[in-house]
Amino acid sequence: MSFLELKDLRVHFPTDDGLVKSVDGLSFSLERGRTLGIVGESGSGKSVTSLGILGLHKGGRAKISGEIWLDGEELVSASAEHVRTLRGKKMAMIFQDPLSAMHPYYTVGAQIIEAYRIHNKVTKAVARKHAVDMLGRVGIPQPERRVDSYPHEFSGGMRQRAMIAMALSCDPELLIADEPTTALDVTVQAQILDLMRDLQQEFDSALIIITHDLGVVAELSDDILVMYGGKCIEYGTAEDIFERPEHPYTWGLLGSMPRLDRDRGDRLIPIKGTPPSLINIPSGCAFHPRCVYEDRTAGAARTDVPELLETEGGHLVRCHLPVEERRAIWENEIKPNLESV
Amino acid sequence: MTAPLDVSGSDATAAPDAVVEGSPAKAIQGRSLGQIAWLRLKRDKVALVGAGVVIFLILVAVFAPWIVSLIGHPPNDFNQDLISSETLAPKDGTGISGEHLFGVEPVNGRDIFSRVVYGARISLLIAFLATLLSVAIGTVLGVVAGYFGGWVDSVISKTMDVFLAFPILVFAIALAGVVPDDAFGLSGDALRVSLLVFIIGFFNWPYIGRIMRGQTLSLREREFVDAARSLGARGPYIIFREMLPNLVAPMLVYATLLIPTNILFEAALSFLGVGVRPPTATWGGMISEAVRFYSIPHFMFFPGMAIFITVLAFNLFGDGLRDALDPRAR
Amino acid sequence: MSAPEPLLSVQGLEKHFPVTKGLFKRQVGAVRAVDGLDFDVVKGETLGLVGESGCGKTTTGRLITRLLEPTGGKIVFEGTDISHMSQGGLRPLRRDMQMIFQDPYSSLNPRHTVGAIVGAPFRIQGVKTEHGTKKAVQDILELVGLNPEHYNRYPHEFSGGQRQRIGIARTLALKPKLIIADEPVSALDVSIQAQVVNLLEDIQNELDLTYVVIAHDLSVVRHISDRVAVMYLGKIVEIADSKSLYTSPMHPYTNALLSAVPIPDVRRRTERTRIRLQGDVPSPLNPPPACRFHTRCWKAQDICKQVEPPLSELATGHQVACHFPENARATQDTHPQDVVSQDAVPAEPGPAAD
Amino acid sequence: GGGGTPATSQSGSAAPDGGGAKPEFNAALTQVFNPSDKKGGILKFANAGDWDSLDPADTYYGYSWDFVRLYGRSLVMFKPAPGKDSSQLIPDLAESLGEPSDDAKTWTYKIREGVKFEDGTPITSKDVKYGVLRSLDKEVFPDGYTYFNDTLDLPKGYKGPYKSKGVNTDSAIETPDDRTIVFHLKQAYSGFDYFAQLPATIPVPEAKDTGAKYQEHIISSGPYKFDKNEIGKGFNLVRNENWDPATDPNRKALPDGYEVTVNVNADDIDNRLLSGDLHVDIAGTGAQPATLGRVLTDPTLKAGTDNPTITRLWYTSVNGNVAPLDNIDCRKAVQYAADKVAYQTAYGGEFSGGQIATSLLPPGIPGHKDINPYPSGSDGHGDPAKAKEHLTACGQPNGFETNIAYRAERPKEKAAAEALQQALGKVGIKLTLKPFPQADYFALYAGKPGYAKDNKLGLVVNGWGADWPDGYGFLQQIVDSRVIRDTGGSSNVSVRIPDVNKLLDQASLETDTAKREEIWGQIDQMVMDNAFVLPGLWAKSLLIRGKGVTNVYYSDAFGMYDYLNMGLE
Amino acid sequence: MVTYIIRRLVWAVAMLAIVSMITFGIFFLVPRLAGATSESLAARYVGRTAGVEEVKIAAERLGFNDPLIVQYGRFAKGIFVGAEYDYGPASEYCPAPCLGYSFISQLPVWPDLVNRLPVTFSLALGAAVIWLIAGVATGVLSALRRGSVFDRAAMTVALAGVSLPIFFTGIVSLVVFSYGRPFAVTAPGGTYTPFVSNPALWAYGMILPWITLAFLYAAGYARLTRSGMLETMNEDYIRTARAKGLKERVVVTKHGLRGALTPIVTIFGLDVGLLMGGAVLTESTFSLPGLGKYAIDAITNQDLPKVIGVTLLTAFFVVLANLVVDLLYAVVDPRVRLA
Ligand SMILES: Nc1ncnc2c1ncn2[C@@H]1O[C@H](COP(=O)(O)OP(=O)(O)OP(=O)(O)O)[C@@H](O)[C@H]1O
Ligand SMILES: Nc1ncnc2c1ncn2[C@@H]1O[C@H](COP(=O)(O)OP(=O)(O)OP(=O)(O)O)[C@@H](O)[C@H]1O
Ligand SMILES: [Mg+2]
Ligand SMILES: [Mg+2]
Ligand code: NI
Repeated sequence: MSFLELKDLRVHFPTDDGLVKSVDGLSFSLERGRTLGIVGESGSGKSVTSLGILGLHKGGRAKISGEIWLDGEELVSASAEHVRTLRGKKMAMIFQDPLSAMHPYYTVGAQIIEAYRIHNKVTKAVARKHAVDMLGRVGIPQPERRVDSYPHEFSGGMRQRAMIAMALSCDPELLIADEPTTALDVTVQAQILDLMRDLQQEFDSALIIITHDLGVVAELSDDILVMYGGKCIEYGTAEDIFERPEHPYTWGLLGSMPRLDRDRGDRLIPIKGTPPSLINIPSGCAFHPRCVYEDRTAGAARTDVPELLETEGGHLVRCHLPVEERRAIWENEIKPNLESV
Repeated sequence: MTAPLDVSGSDATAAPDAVVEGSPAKAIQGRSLGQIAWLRLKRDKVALVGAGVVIFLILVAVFAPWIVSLIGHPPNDFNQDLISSETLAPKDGTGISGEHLFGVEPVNGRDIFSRVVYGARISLLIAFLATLLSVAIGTVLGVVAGYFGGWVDSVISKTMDVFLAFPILVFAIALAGVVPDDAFGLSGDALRVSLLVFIIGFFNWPYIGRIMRGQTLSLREREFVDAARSLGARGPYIIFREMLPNLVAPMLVYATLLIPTNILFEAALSFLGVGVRPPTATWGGMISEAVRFYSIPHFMFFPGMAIFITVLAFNLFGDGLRDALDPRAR
Repeated sequence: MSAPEPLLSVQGLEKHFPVTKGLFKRQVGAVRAVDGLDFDVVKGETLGLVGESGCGKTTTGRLITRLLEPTGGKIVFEGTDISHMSQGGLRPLRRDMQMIFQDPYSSLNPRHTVGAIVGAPFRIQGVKTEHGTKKAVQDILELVGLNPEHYNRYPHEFSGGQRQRIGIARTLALKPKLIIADEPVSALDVSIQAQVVNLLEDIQNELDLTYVVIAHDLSVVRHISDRVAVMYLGKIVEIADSKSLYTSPMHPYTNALLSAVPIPDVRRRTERTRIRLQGDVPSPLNPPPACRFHTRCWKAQDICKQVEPPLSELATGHQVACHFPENARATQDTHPQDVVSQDAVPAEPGPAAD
Repeated sequence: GGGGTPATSQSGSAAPDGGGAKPEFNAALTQVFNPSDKKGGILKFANAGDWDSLDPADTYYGYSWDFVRLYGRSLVMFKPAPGKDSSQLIPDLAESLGEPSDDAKTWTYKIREGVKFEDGTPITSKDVKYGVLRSLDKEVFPDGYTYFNDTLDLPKGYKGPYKSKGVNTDSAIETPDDRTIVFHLKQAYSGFDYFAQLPATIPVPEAKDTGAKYQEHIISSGPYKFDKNEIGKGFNLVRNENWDPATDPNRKALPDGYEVTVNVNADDIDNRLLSGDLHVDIAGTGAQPATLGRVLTDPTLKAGTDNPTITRLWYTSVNGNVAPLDNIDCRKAVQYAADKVAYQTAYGGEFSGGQIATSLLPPGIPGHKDINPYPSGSDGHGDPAKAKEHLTACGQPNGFETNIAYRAERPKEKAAAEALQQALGKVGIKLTLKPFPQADYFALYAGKPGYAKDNKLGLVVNGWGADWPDGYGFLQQIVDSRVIRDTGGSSNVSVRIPDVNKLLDQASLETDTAKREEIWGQIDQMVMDNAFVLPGLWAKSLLIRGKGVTNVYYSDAFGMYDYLNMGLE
Repeated sequence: MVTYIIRRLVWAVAMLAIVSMITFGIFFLVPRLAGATSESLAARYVGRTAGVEEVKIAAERLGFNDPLIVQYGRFAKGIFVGAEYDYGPASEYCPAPCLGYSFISQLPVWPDLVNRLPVTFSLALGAAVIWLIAGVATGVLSALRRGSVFDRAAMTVALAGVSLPIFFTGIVSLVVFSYGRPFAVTAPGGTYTPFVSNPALWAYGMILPWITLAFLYAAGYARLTRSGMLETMNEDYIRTARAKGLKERVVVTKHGLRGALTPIVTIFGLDVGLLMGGAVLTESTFSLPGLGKYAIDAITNQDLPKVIGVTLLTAFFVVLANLVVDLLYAVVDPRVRLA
């Protein structure tokens, strides 16, 4: 069994307006030392998935089913208390907005020390030294001094580094980064991505990076999972997704992206419409109302939920279109448009 | 060049349907935020009960003379035949009967029911008018401070600070006490009511003012205000057309929540004997009289409950309104 | 081509926000948000303005539309100096100059219907249309790809992309000549972003518009701009036509910026070597002297700390403010990343001054 | 102040000397309840309000005059005995009652030998004189009475020892030696001993006088002295070691001390009295209405109470200065229209309110005659028909509008005003209620003729207790029109009848008691005939005897329990 | 930070000056507007027997004929350097801080206030402790068990609490626990025993007023805490704390409550400050001889110097509380420190 394995994970929220099926039957697995990128539009269930793995929905209103296996342990059925002891130590998380994700009233050091001392019975002084170490490791200059700063005294990039230091303080084996760079400037984003790559190699942990920026995914990921409406619609290695994508939604994402290596005048190829409401997920293939090829499925897309099927070498796609047709469309209609000048 | 996917012309028209899919009919007339708040409010049973009671109380206050002429006795009429001359208590303990629904007062035997009913008039009238005054002053100054900023804001904000530093109750009692019975061309209940409205309203405006200032400040940061300015809109247009509609909701909520405070304030002043002059019935005044007859509990009970229920109803309604207008607060 | 009369000309534009302290609002310093900008915008073109957060892009946009009063410099629109014109005097000019805002949620008044929002320019400017305002508004809604029947709907009933379309419709109402767009797509999802970008391009062609597009996303800017200006700490460090800027950037900062952008291309990721800038943008409250980039620049020499490099034209239409520009005679056909990997990259990340 | 001879309703057989009364209703009215000579203990007193002043020169409350005797000795005092006996004057600091000259214009007292202040200095006649003189300064002591100002033959323009320092006042008071003091009056006054019992004759050592501040450090001449005195909170009295029982036949001085708390919630006082936490409600005005119901319905509790009639009249002044009340028929209409039973109820009904009054003089004052010039219908609820008649005679057949003033802090007066408003409303006389602060009621509002007239205060709710149980003490301040000052402050708000003034002068010259008492009756009749006063009720109060208190008895002179000789079991 | 404190101090002093001016102005101006003259103002200080002349002299002596500004100046001067008050026979020196001199009780106001202060302090602080603990605890529990029976019950009680007039609850509690016989504990209301003389009696006498006052405030604080907690528990940093593996209890107290506490501390400071100037209704309901009762009595007796004195003292406490809260804020919230 893999280090991390999700089987048919479902996270549903009952609300006044109806049941929000934020994650609806998600399965994937991840090995130590590998990086999984999860991409998808806003509201596709990326954050809910990651919080689900950490067990942070427990005790809330969420209804969770399915299985999450982490290093041979099942977490969905495990007690909240047990999952808590794993958090921080076995698995850790980096959040998108480091300013709001850090407590404004405690120093950065105190927050790292706290994280460290939950799982390590050490004195404050030792923990503090460790915190200074960690800050240094993530590239914060003068860590002995900065350890006593408050989050608001840090710049955006430094905050995110501190956040990473906090997440890594207990050597977690699984690190989930939920949009770690979205709030940052490009130059800083590049620094952070480098840092994460280096650290992952150093710690040899499993890394899940969640983003809607395909560029970021391409930089870091070994495998990529594309989510739409709470489901995985395509999964494969980075090469699979960027070189041989098979799902129309993935094509749409690639087509929508303005690229630095493409010039003015090249028209973008957007996906029509807007992402679905998770309360009223469209029948059949959730993507069908926005899909240009929906008419080629003889109505199946409207009624039947397509299966997530392996096409080759671990490349999974959830689409009614026949494999050959998909490949043909990619090669002939889409790819030429994406190629630059 | 045109790619098969390049359908920007047509995609957009299809899009809205996806958005409104959840709503029942494809109504052309959109639902305003007010309507949405109303829908939300309709689901809040507790708030509706509060609203019901509030409306009921307003009707009671408005039709007090009519109600009293149907059931009960004039509020200031004595019924001393019901009073024991020894203990001064009603002969049968309370005097409650079909004639006197809430019984009669000790000593003079006035009908408690009609006094409570008439008390609603004073209470609600003062609370409403005072709230109106606070909201008017508070909104104008709050918006002016928030919109113009700079020294105008400084002056108004500091004024609010100063007002908030006053021991309002002491001040109100003292003021209500030093003003003689005929002043400013008014006399009797009219003078007392205006005086109380003025005092209560005037000392409460900074609360509304602060809220309005904050709201205005945050609205001013919203880009639609810049949008209007970049279209060449003038100050009044921005204040009245752009900001004010967004201020109505908080104004309404805080006004609704200020009313019960003002009812309590008025009751306190009447209780301390500086409210409307007797024999005009006020709830606070009745309680302060009833204190001397605490061994005759129904005398204190009915006006006490009247205050309680009224304030509670306004609070329930206000809370519900706030939740409905500001879903974040839920 | 003879240089056409610019539609908009910005000369030495400055905006300093005073920082006050104490009961008496003593001024103790100034945020030099914009500190001497010079550029022209020619009719029909799109100028992109890029830079990192806090470098003064938004301030520039708001200065041009005179939502802010400039501290210094000149803004000339269609030959009229509007830098210190009264709001009253500006009113008629506002028809010709419109702004698209970044946040589709805060830029539409939630209490107004779509009709009222898009009709506002007519009302504010007192413009009468042939078939009435409603017809005009519905025409514009159609133009930006919205259903005219949505006239009576409220903004909260629309998605982000649609809201942005409503915002765009509002700017188009009076058929302006110049549109300033401040991060028009940065709040939107990729798929929606593309719709809006395409829309902006379409209406530009259709209505013969001139754009100043502000963005921090270099890819978006590259996609829609004819010319691009790169800002750093309130100053323009490089301005050139899109192609030459992206293919042969001259300013080290531009270079670094370009190399930092992740490319969604797995094949290239291993080939690329990048320039990694250290640290963050310094505070505009206390900008470094002379060349503002010298604290993070790997090429910085003493002169950079003492003499401010002027913005000078080193190639046709390519101005740069640097003492040690790169690619000064670069060929046009090399790929930007290749260029970077070939000569600009130090083995170590730049020895930025700390 | 106040008191009176026992009223008809409560005359009982006096118990044999020394025999205690059984614990029953009215047990302490005419005899000593729980007599004892046991010493020791601390008596706890509480006051719902606060003293006007503890200074003998500045106090004008009956309870204060009752209490002041614990720390001050005046020349003469009322006899500490139950009921009617208490009206008798006996010498206190003086060896005997005053010796009048033949024309009753000069009164001489001799001070006892061996009396000392708390600091051990002997008390001389100069100290008594000084005490009286200082009380004349009404700017420093605004609360007090003006009997000495009005009657002593003072040098012209004399303003008391503070302002008229060094002025020779021998024309008014002479002190030929340290023990003798002689008072010279402007006019003959046969009842001067009543003046001599006033607290103003309590000696004050000039050296220790601090004017208005003296009340903080009073030098005791009685059996107790001040220990701790916090104005507004309370004070303690402890034994005065320099008080010699041999010089004082009247005081038992049983407890070791007194603890007095002021500004206590009135209902709380009643409850604590009933529970035994507290011994005396010092104000002596009776139980609160809430307690009333409780006490009267519970036989055991009722047995612990007394219900005397006191020499106090609750009434309403009818102000002839305000049209149309300048017309006697309009005034009479008011008299007839008034609902006397409601008036009585407003003050607490039969037991704690009092008995319906038909004229001014309470039954306990000598000279009282049973007259009822304006019968209030058959049931006491007023006679609207008669009232209408008089309204027509007055030219206001449909009634008229006027205002009624009352003291805002007094709920009973408010109730009375409301009762009148109700009753008069039935004949078309529309009253508007005008509450005024008690503190300024007479000084600024109702008692200030100009204000009252301008503000149409046609009716003024009022009340008066005799300063001492005698016609002069009861009537003079409320019927003599010469006490009315333009600057306000007098209790007489409405009675301006020259013939009444004449009768008063006549009475004070009259040395024959019977004739004098006859005159009081005439005055009463005359005021009633002119309808300037609407009598409400002659007050009664329901007093609660403290638990475990010895020597409890009702004093007619003070209209409450006598505090002088109480002790603890 | 130092400049910040100085700035706040300067403003606090300025505010007191303004408040005193307004108070003084209103109490001396409003009666005049309503028709009072120097003489009628003086009349209440000279007793019942004074003649026209005496009143005139008194008005002159009391300075009622001077322009308002002069009168205020005298008053303000008294606060700093003390004042000489001529009350007739002699004059009394009223040492600084002289908050006026009552010509009715012939006493300077300040010692009176100082005298009453312990009562008000006892009441306010005792009640504050109770309500803070009860209110915050209830609010936190309610927020954590949102929607539970406990939550609903607590919030119902809290809503009732803020909807009941305090004089009514006070009287009812007096009747039930003190006056009335059903639960007679004999009068713990209305008796103030100084703490130093007998702490047990002190507490015993204060129990009912404390509880009555605390009930009202606790209700408000419970509501406030609950909504504050609900808001902070939705903050990102709470999620971070959980992601670290912290125990829920620690998450709630150390992270959640800490974040929610700031506004509560602010309001708490202001409430206590206002109460220090006298809980008018509670004190008069329970006849506690504190500042509030003092104010009421002064108003009843139209003793303006006392009214002004107590108003100013209250304002002083509010301003002080404001100041303390602001400074505390800077301590509690590191983000403010830079300001
Ligand atoms: N506690 C909750 N209760 C109800 N609905 C929820 C809750 N948490 C998340 N959702 C819903 O679940 C859906 C998925 O949310 P999620 O945060 O996972 O999206 P995401 O993919 O991370 O999007 P983004 O890119 O904007 O972060 C959203 O529609 C959201 O509204
Ligand atoms: N009203 C203001 N008062 C003071 N400083 C301001 C004001 N507006 C902007 N600034 C400062 O001016 C600088 C430039 O701000 P501006 O908003 O123009 O940056 P930007 O390039 O648009 O950044 P972003 O990409 O984050 O939108 C920033 O440091 C900002 O803090
Ligand atoms: Mg997310
Ligand atoms: Mg910006
Ligand atoms: Ni094309």
